[in-house]
Amino acid sequence: MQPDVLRERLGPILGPRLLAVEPFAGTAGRVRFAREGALELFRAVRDTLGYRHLAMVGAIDWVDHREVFYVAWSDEERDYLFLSTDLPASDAHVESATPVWPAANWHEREAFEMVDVRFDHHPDLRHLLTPDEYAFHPLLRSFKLHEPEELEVKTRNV
Amino acid sequence: MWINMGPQHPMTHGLWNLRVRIEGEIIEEVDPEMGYLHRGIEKISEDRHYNEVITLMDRTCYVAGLAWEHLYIIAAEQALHLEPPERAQYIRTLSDELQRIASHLMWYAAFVQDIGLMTPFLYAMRDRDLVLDLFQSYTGARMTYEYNRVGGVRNDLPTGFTDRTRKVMDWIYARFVDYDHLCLDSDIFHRRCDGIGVLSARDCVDWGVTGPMLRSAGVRRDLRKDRPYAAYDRVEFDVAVADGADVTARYLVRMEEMRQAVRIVRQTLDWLDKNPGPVLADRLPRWLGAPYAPVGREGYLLKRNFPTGRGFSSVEEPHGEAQAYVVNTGGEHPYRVKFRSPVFANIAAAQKYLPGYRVADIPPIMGSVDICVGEVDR
Amino acid sequence: MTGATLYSVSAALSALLLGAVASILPAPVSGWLTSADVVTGLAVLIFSAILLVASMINTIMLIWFERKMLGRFMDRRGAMHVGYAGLLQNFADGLKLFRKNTFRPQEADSLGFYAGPTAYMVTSMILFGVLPISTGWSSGALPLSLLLALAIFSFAPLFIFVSAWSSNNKYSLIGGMRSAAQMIAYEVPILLAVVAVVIVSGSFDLNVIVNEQQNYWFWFPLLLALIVFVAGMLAEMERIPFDLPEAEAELVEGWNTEYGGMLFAFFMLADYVRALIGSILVVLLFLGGWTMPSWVPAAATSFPLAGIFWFMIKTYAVFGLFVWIRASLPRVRTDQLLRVGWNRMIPLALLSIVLAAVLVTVRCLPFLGCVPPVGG
Amino acid sequence: MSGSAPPPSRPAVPVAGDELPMVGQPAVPFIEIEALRAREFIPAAKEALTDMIGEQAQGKLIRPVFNWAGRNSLFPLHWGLACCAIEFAAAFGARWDAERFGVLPRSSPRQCDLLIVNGTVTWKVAHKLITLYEQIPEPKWVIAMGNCATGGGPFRTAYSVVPGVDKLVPVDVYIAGCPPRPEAMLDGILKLESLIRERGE
Repeated sequence: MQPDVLRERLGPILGPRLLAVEPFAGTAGRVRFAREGALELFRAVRDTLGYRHLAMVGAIDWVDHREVFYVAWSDEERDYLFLSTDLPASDAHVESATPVWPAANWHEREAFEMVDVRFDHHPDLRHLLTPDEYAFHPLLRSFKLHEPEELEVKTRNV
Repeated sequence: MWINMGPQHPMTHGLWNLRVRIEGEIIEEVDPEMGYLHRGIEKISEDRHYNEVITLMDRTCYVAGLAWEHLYIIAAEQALHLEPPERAQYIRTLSDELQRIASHLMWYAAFVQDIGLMTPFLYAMRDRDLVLDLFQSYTGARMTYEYNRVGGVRNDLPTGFTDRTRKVMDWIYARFVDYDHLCLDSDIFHRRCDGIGVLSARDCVDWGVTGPMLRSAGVRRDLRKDRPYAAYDRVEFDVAVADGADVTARYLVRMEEMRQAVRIVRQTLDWLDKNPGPVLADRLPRWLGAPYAPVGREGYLLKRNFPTGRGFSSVEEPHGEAQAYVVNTGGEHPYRVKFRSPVFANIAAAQKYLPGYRVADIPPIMGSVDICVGEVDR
Repeated sequence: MTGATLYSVSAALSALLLGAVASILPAPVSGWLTSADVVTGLAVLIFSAILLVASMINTIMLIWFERKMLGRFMDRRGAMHVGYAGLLQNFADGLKLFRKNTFRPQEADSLGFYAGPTAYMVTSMILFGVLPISTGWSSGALPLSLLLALAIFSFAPLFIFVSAWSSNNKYSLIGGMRSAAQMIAYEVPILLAVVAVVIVSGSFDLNVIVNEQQNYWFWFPLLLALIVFVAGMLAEMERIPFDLPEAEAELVEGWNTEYGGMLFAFFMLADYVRALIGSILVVLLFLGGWTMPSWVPAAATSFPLAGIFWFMIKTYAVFGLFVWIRASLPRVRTDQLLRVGWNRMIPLALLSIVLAAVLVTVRCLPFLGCVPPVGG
Repeated sequence: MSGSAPPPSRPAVPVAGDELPMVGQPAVPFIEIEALRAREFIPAAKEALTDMIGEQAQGKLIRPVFNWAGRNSLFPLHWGLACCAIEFAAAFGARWDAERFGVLPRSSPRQCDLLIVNGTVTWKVAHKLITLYEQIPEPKWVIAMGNCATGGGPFRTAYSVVPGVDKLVPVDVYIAGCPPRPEAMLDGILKLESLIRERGE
C-alpha cells in the first residue's frame, strides 16, 4: 500500500488529526497523527486497512517531546505500517491501544516504565521489567549511565 | 491458591516468575512476572558504536545470537545507508539457518525434560554441540559470536567448512528420525501433549503471537517468504505448518523447520562453493572502523559527514518474528534502538492459553512456547 | 543347598565370640554369657547387623548401577572419578549429606518433619527382614510373609503425606497428595495380581511360592499378572513414567522439596530400598526366586551361594528393566495415571485371577508340564 | 558485662539455674525450663565428647573422610540465569558430562552444596539470590560463572545490573569467559574441589 493510498483512505476518517503520511524505508509508510485521534486511527488501521497484527509499540525521548510509535502488520499487504504521534514532554499521555490490539498490553507497560509515557485506560499500567521501586525512567535522555563504583556510592548513601 | 513458579523453578528455563492461581490442580489465572534479567540493553546501546551493539545482540538472545545480530544489522545498515555484498547475504542466511537448528535443538532438549523424558535431552545437546562446532570454526565462539558487521560479516568461511557442514547436516538429518521415534511413537507423549495449550489463530493474531506458535495454528506466515531478507528469496524451502494449535502441533512445526533449515543450508553451501567474493562492503566509512580496528582519530574528524536515517528490520528468528528499529540522528552512536522479541508477545499471551489446564500441563505448554528470557527482558 | 544358613552362621559366630569372652571372665558371669538365651540373643543381633549392612550396600550399589546404566543410555559415562568407575560416588554422597547441616523451616511442624522421613526409612528397611533371599537365608518362615511384606510396603503413603504436610510448602503438599492418591490407587491392582500368584502356588509364604516355581517360573503362565504387578510397582516406587509426586518439571522436587541433609538422604535411600524391594518381589513372585534355570549344570547348583547369586542377578536384571523404562518414557499426568490405575489395571488384574483359576483347574500346560496340586 | 549496671526496671527472665518462684504461677512453664536445661546440656556434652575423641583423631581420621566426601559430591542448584546457563546445561550434556565428577544438579536449594551463579544478576533478582543462598545448608560454596557474575560483564554500567555477585554473597571461585566454555566450568568445579581440600573443611 502506497503512502498516497494510505492518505486517501485514512483522511476521511481522521480529518485534521491525520498530520502526514511519509514513505518509510522497508514499510508501507509512516502515518503521523495527533493523539486525539488515536483510537479511531487504530480501529481504522485494524479493521479498514487490515493491519490486524500489532508488532510493537515503543517510545522515543526527543528531549523536547516524546514520540510513541506503533508497528502493525497486514497479512494481505505483507507489509508493516508505522504509526507515530508526538507528545509534549510535560504531559506525555496517549490513549491505550489495548482495546483494539490486546498485544499492546505489555508493550505499553514497557514504554511507560522506560520513557514515562502514560497510556490512558490501560487495564494494568505497572512496571513490567524494572522493580516497582524504581522511580526513574531509564530510556529518557536525561538519565545517564553510571560506572558501577559511582552507583555503589549512591546506593550506600541511600 | 496462588503459587509462584519461579524465578528458581525447573519449569522456567530462564529467569522469570509465573504466578498461577490454582483450584485443585486446575489453573484459574496466570500472571507472568518478567524483568529478572532486564539488563538495559536498549539503554547501553545508546552509548555504543554501531558495531559494538552487536556484542549486546548475542547476549540478548543467547540461544539465537546470529539471528539477533542479523536483525540488528539489517536495521543498522538501513539507518546508515549501507549495502552488504551478496556473499555476506548468503553467509548470513546460512548462519541464520544453522542457528535455527541449534536453537530448536536446545528447545527440544528443554521441552522433553519438561514432559519427563531424560534421554533425548542428552541426544539433542550432543547434536547441538556439532552445530556449535561449526559456528566455532568460522566465528570463533560457541554462543556469543560478534560475527556480523555493519556492511557484511567479519571474515569469510574457512577452507573445508562447506564439506564439514554437509557431513554434519547429513548426520543431523538422520537423527531427526530418532527424535521423532522417542516422542511421537510414545503413547504417553500424545496423552500429555495432544490438545493442551490451544491458542487459536485468531487469538494468536490478536495477541501478536508469531513464529512456530502461529504456524501451529494453521496460519501460513513466515517472514522469510512474505518479506524476504538476505538471500531467502533465492533459496527454496517450504513453510512448516500444522493444525491443532496445541503442543504436539508446535512440536511438529519445529521439527519440520529443522528439516527445512537443513535444506536451506545445503543450498547456500552450494552457492557459497561456487561464488567466492568479498564479505564486507568495500566502501565503509572510516569512522565505522574496519573489522578489528577501533574508531580512530579520523573518525572524529569526519563527524559532520555522518549520515542520518532510520532503519527498521524484521526477521524470522527461531522463536518467531523479531523487529528492530534503529534511529540514527547522525553520530557514532545510535540515538535509540528498540527491539521487539517474539517471546515477549508469546509469554504475554499466557493468560489466553494456560487457564483451564492442569498444573502438570504448565511445563509442556510453556516448554512448547520456547522461552528465551534474555530477549524478553533485554 | 543344605548346610550353612545365615542364622546358623551367626549363631556359630555368636557362640564363638561369647565363648572367647567367657574364658577370661570369672565363673558366674561366664556361665551366664554362654547360656542359650544370651547366645541366641547375640545371634539375632549379628544376624540383623549382617542383613542390614548387606542390604544397605546393595541399595547403594543399586544407585550406582542406575547412574551408570542411565549414563550409558544417554551416551555418557555417569560417575567416573570417585573410586574405580565411580563405585565410591554414592558413599561420598551419603557421607556428605551426613555432614550437612540439618535444619527445619521455621513454619514446619517439628514432629511430622522429623518423624516422617524416619518412619518412611524404617518401614522400608523392615522389609528386608521379611523377604527370603535364598533357602535358609531368611529371617524366618512366616506363613503369611507375602501379606506382611505388602502390608508394610503400603505404609509409605502415610509417611510421605505426613512429611509433605508438615514441611509447609505448597509444592510438597501437592506432591504428597499426589503420592497418596497414586499409591492407594495402585495398591489394589498389585494385591489382585498377587492373588493370582497365590492361587497358583496355594500359599502366602514366599518360601513356598518360590519352591512351587521349581518346575517352571510363574512369569509365563501369569504374564498378565506380571504386567499388572510391574506397572503397579513402578507407581509404588514413584519412578518414571509414574514419578508424578516428585515431578521435577512442575513440583521442583515434589514432597521432599524442603528436606536437606540427612533427612533428604533418608528419603533418597528409602526410595532405592523400595526399588530394591520391588525388584525382589518381582523376582520372588514371578521369576522363580533363587531357583536356577534348567540349563545350569547340577554341580553349579550345589555351590553354597549359588542361590543368592542367581537371586541377585535376577534382581538387578529386573531393576535394569526399571531403569530402561525410566530412560525411555515420558511422565504421565495425575488424572491419566489414576484413570489407568482404576479403569485398566484392576480389570486386567481380575482377568489374571480368572486365568490363574483356569490354570489351577486344568493343571497342565503345553511345553511346561503339570502344576503340582494346590497347597503342595 | 561492660560494667554499667543493668536498668532496675528490667523484667527478670528466669533461665535454667536461676532461683524459681515457689508460690503462684511459675513465670515459665516447668517443661520449658527442662527443655532449656537439656539444651544447655547438649553443647556441654558435645564439647566433652569432642575432647574425648581428641583433636588428633578428628583431624587425622574424621575430617579428611568428610572432606573427601564433601569435595567429591558437589550438588549445584539447578538454576539458569542467563547465557551461561546454556553452557551450564551443555556441561551436563553427553560431551562433557559433569556427572563424572559427582556433580548432580538438584532443583531444591535445601539439597544443594553449591550455588553456581550462571549469568547476569540484576537488582530485581538480587534478594531472591540471597534467599536461595541462605536456604542452602552449610557447608556451601558459590561459583561466579562468567563475566557478568564476576563483575557485571558487558552490562556493568547498566542501571539494573549488580556489578559482580560478590556484592551479595561470598564467592569461592570465579570463572572467566563470556560465557565460559563447559570445560572452563568443569575446571572451576575442580578448582573448588582442590580449594576445599586445601582449606581442610
